[in-house]
Amino acid sequence: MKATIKENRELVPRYFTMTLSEMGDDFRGEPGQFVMIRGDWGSDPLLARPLSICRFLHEDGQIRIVYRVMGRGTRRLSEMKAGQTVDINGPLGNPFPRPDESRRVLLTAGAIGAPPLIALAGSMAVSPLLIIGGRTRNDVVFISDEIRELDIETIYVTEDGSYGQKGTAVTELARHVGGNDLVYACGPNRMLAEIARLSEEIGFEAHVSFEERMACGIGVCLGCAVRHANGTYVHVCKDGPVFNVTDIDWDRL
Amino acid sequence: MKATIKENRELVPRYFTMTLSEMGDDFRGEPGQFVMIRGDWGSDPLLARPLSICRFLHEDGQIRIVYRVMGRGTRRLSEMKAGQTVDINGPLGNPFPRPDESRRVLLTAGAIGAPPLIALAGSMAVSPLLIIGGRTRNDVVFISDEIRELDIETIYVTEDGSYGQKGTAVTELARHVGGNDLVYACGPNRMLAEIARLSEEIGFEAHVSFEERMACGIGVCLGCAVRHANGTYVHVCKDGPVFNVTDIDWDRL
Amino acid sequence: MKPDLSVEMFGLTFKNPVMGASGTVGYGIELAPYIDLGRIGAVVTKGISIEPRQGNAPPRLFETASGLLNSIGVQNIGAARFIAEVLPRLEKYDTRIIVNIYGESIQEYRQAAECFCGVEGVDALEVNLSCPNVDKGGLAFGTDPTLVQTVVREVKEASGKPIIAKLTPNVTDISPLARAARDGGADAVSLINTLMGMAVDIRSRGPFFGKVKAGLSGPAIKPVALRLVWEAARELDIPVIGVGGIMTGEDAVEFIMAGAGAVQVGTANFVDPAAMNAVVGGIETFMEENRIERLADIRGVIK
Amino acid sequence: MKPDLSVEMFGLTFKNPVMGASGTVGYGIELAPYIDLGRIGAVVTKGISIEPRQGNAPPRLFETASGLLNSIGVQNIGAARFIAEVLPRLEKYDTRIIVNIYGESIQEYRQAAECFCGVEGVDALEVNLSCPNVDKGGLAFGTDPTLVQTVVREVKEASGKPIIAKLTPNVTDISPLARAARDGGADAVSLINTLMGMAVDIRSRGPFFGKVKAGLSGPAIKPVALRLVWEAARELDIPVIGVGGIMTGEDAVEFIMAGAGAVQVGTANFVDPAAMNAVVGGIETFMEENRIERLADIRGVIK
Ligand SMILES: Cc1cc2nc3c(=O)[nH]c(=O)nc-3n(C[C@H](O)[C@H](O)[C@H](O)COP(=O)(O)OP(=O)(O)OC[C@H]3O[C@@H](n4cnc5c(N)ncnc54)[C@H](O)[C@@H]3O)c2cc1C
Ligand SMILES: Cc1cc2nc3c(=O)[nH]c(=O)nc-3n(C[C@H](O)[C@H](O)[C@H](O)COP(=O)(O)OP(=O)(O)OC[C@H]3O[C@@H](n4cnc5c(N)ncnc54)[C@H](O)[C@@H]3O)c2cc1C
Ligand SMILES: Cc1cc2nc3c(=O)[nH]c(=O)nc-3n(C[C@H](O)[C@H](O)[C@H](O)COP(=O)(O)O)c2cc1C
Ligand SMILES: Cc1cc2nc3c(=O)[nH]c(=O)nc-3n(C[C@H](O)[C@H](O)[C@H](O)COP(=O)(O)O)c2cc1C
Ligand code: FES
Ligand code: FES
Repeated sequence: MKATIKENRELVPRYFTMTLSEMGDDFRGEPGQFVMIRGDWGSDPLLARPLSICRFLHEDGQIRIVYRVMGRGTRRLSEMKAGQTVDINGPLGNPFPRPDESRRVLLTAGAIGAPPLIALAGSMAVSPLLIIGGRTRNDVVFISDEIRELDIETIYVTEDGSYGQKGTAVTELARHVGGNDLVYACGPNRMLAEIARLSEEIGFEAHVSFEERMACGIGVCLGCAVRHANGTYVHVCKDGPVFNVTDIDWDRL
Repeated sequence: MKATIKENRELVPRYFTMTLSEMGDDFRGEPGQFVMIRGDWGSDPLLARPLSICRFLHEDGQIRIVYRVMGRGTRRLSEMKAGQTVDINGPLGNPFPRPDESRRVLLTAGAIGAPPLIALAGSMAVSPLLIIGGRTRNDVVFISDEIRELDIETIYVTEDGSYGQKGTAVTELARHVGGNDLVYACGPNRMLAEIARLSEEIGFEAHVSFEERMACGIGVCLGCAVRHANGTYVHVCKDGPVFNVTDIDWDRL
Repeated sequence: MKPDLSVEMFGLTFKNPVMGASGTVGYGIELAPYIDLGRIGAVVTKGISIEPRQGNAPPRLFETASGLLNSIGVQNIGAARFIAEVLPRLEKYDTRIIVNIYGESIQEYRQAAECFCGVEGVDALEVNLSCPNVDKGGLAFGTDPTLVQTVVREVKEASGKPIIAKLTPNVTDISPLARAARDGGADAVSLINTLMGMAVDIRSRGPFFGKVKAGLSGPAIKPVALRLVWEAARELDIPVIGVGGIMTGEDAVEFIMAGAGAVQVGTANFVDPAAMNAVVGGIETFMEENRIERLADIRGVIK
Repeated sequence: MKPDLSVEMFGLTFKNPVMGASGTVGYGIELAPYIDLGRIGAVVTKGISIEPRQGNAPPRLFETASGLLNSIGVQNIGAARFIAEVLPRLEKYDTRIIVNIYGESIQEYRQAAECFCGVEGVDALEVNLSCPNVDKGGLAFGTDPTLVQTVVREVKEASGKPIIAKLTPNVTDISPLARAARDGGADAVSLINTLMGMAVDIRSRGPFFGKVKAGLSGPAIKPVALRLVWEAARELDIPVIGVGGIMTGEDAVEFIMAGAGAVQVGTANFVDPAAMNAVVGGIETFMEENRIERLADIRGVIK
């Protein structure tokens, strides 16, 4: 599917927001789902890149993604201009299970893990508590506009204390979470593994959005394997990217 | 060498003009020379592309190139925006021999062959006669701005008669050229071969700028070979791109 | 007049020469939401072994310049489950079904092939000869002419199906191997499987993949694939199916001119799940524009 | 502290492990306007034969996805003119000079090597073993262990110089060939030469190159080159020089971790004539950032 770039803008150094229009009327999707995205740029890089949907701007038939420049693909994306088109495949993957809003919901983001959680917060009637952690200021404030727009209650945490609390998202989560809470998280796998441990300790239910390199995004290459707690491989693009923390074999990542 | 794109603009469909600044003070060059140019776009396409210098805007330390979108490389170039940088190697190759302006000078361009001839005309005290031919209107008018700016006496020729005379650059040249004239030409090799034949017939001196695929542009790959009339191979990037028509073995192109 | 894209091979008619390459279309059905399976010549399934296989530990993918390294390790649900659970759904589509089989000994190949003996709906078997021969220290079967001939003969006997021998490109000379496949009774050969490559993780100072080596596919390998298809096609009188880096209809035409009877599209399916539609359309357009009525008019024009 | 990039091989010290690959730096001097030749480890000349050679008819180049096909055909001015006209100019630069030699029979290799016997300024010979063996129907010397061993022994004897055997990647198994080179007395092996590929011109419906097949180089082949370097390095106790698709210092580090004693930069010189400077600088930066004092600390860390 072709989509047109409506806006592509640097938020803070390395972090970009891209709004895509003309997604087609049948483009639905739910928080936690992602798209495979690629510009029309020859065969290097070859593969599309998975990026979470951060906002569904349904009224306008648009979506927004927020991304950090990591390597070749995201850099190329960052160079694209409004008016150019990209190839989009999506929405893909399983969304976050709808939160039972009678429980307290805590969202925990590690830096660029925030986008799918923003989508989730945007779909909820009551604002959840979002904890966003990162190394330094830019790794947490890049998403502030969305947070303000959706009026999400947020705790900012940075490792160097340059913004918000000093610490990590997980230490902050540990301070707030209770056994009956519902936790959603996205961030580096290391962080997710800590949340899994915490969840076992404290007993809260946690759903995490997992990252793994992808080639196809649709379950045909079998490349995005991750070991399930039951010993088999599951595939992040098709069986995930959202998993219950109890589904993953965290010791063998 | 890095150069900054000052302007990159479509002239008529598929034909673009690009002005490059910050070429460095030591960037000199003469009509007929070219640059190898490449954007910062991963490894597909891999090689830089040879493009003739169309204008030396010495006052501003700038050069201008004019190009037609043919394939991957030129398309990629055409997508670049002012402010972005490109890698430039040049000026490369041998320039046109300085015209003896006591003789009548005729420049013959086949469509996108015009740029180096524009550079040549711009360096002359007396305007030469430029014959520019192409299939249809856009293939000749793309360069009109430069022609007007430099006030070059020009005959436009199109095969379909949509602009200027109906015919080809070579038939038009044949109508005007005399044995004592000096001809400079650039265009498809087929056209250059016709000029070589005409030159033999009528006896005029002709220098042509030759096109061959290039990898390095500096004589290290030996890829741009063309057969010299003496039976050896010469290399377009180093021994050319400008050759006297008598230097080339036109029968074995 | 619409050009005729149909292809006859081993007594079967294929709508067009475009097939989904093994390992890149899942079991075939996964692409149904993206393309009309009825518009492609055939699907070739992921490699199927007698018993289910888990595949290799992640990471399994590494992107290279215009290419992809994979170390999937033939993860599959095994022949029995494929026949019981997948085949009935796949058969509903109007396309040919080719099952790619995998084994690590002659015995395993034979048994895998036997599973499909008499199984309706399976039009042919493609034998992956790049599998490591565990009896011989892991060198691929496809590197030894005697083994190639034996494996092909055994699977043909055991299955009673047309056999496509999928050759490995990691050899000094493809000719004796192509001949061996034919002599073993292959009805066609397909090539190329992935080139053997490797990636290094300079941060961890180790190999990127657990198994160190991995298979390279994608546009990067197309020139090598074309050369091998050309060499094999000159050698053989049975059809050669060209695979390797095909992204567009023009790429497919190149393989056909080099001698391919049909083509398979692999990595391109990852880049764009509708790639095979585009390849079929591209071949059609090329034929129309160049007034080519049937593929035989351009097949193998490069001598 | 500045990291130490120097490399010892066959009794010579190289300033750093970065060399210009044969056929991509001309005779070396051509790059002098672009890089400080004194900052690279060595230049390897274009393949030189006894007599001058014209090379192949154009076209000679075809760009592929992240790669380049070439069919130059070892155009060169011959050993005598090289020694008389080029070497004196090249010797002025403070870098090692390695002459790549070319032959189509054992006799020709021997004679080409003899030309450099006692020629000062030539530090070593690199024997291109991808040359077609005209006595054996054109298959490359480098595909036959016996021939590899013989050629290496002959050129070593004839030249009295250190010999680098440049192996071809177009083989089933590099190990016996690497061993054959060593057994013939090679002081090092370099690999890979180009992969054999091909291009089709669908407009003219013919092969793009007059000789149909051509050699593939560039980033596209890097994964294959890394794999072969790793395989050869595990097999040998003499240095392995890694070549194939190196564009950056990090690429070079990958080869060194895979076991390369030194590296050569080829096609990258076309893309950017200052590429070798960047590669040397990139290795240095990597070593600094990772506190690696000498290359031996990372060489061959991948077992
Ligand atoms: C389901 C899913 C959703 C995602 N959502 C977002 C999002 O909303 N915003 C965002 O910025 N990123 C997101 N990512 C991560 C994003 O896909 C990668 O950062 C991107 O693919 C990197 O591509 P690149 O070409 O820029 O980097 P590359 O050149 O491919 O790699 C650069 C570096 O990043 C590392 N890397 C590459 N891919 C991954 C990966 N999948 N996981 C972890 N490390 C990787 C590499 O090891 C390398 O060190 C998501 C990933 C997945 C799987
Ligand atoms: C010395 C020199 C000066 C040149 N000056 C100019 C100039 O001022 N303006 C301009 O527009 N072009 C000029 N060219 C031609 C230009 O270099 C090519 O059009 C360009 O390299 C094509 O690159 P691409 O990636 O767009 O096309 P590709 O994808 O590489 O090829 C597209 C098509 O163009 C053909 N093609 C590619 N390269 C060449 C070539 N060198 N000669 C002939 N056909 C080719 C191919 O066969 C193919 O059909 C010059 C070439 C040379 C050698
Ligand atoms: C992820 C992946 C998995 C593959 N699995 C198989 C397989 O199971 N059996 C097989 O014969 N080939 C397998 N292949 C090889 C492809 O079928 C094909 O031969 C190769 O990728 C070259 O084609 P391409 O460049 O179009 O991808 C696989 C390739 C990829 C990329
Ligand atoms: C245009 C060209 C000419 C070459 N000529 C030779 C040669 O004469 N002798 C040789 O041994 N290798 C030759 N090579 C091979 C290179 O030295 C190198 O092994 C190969 O290109 C892979 O490295 P790369 O990917 O960095 O280019 C040539 C390569 C190219 C691209
Ligand atoms: S990315 Fe291909 S199966 Fe998940
Ligand atoms: S382009 Fe390399 S020698 Fe001319």
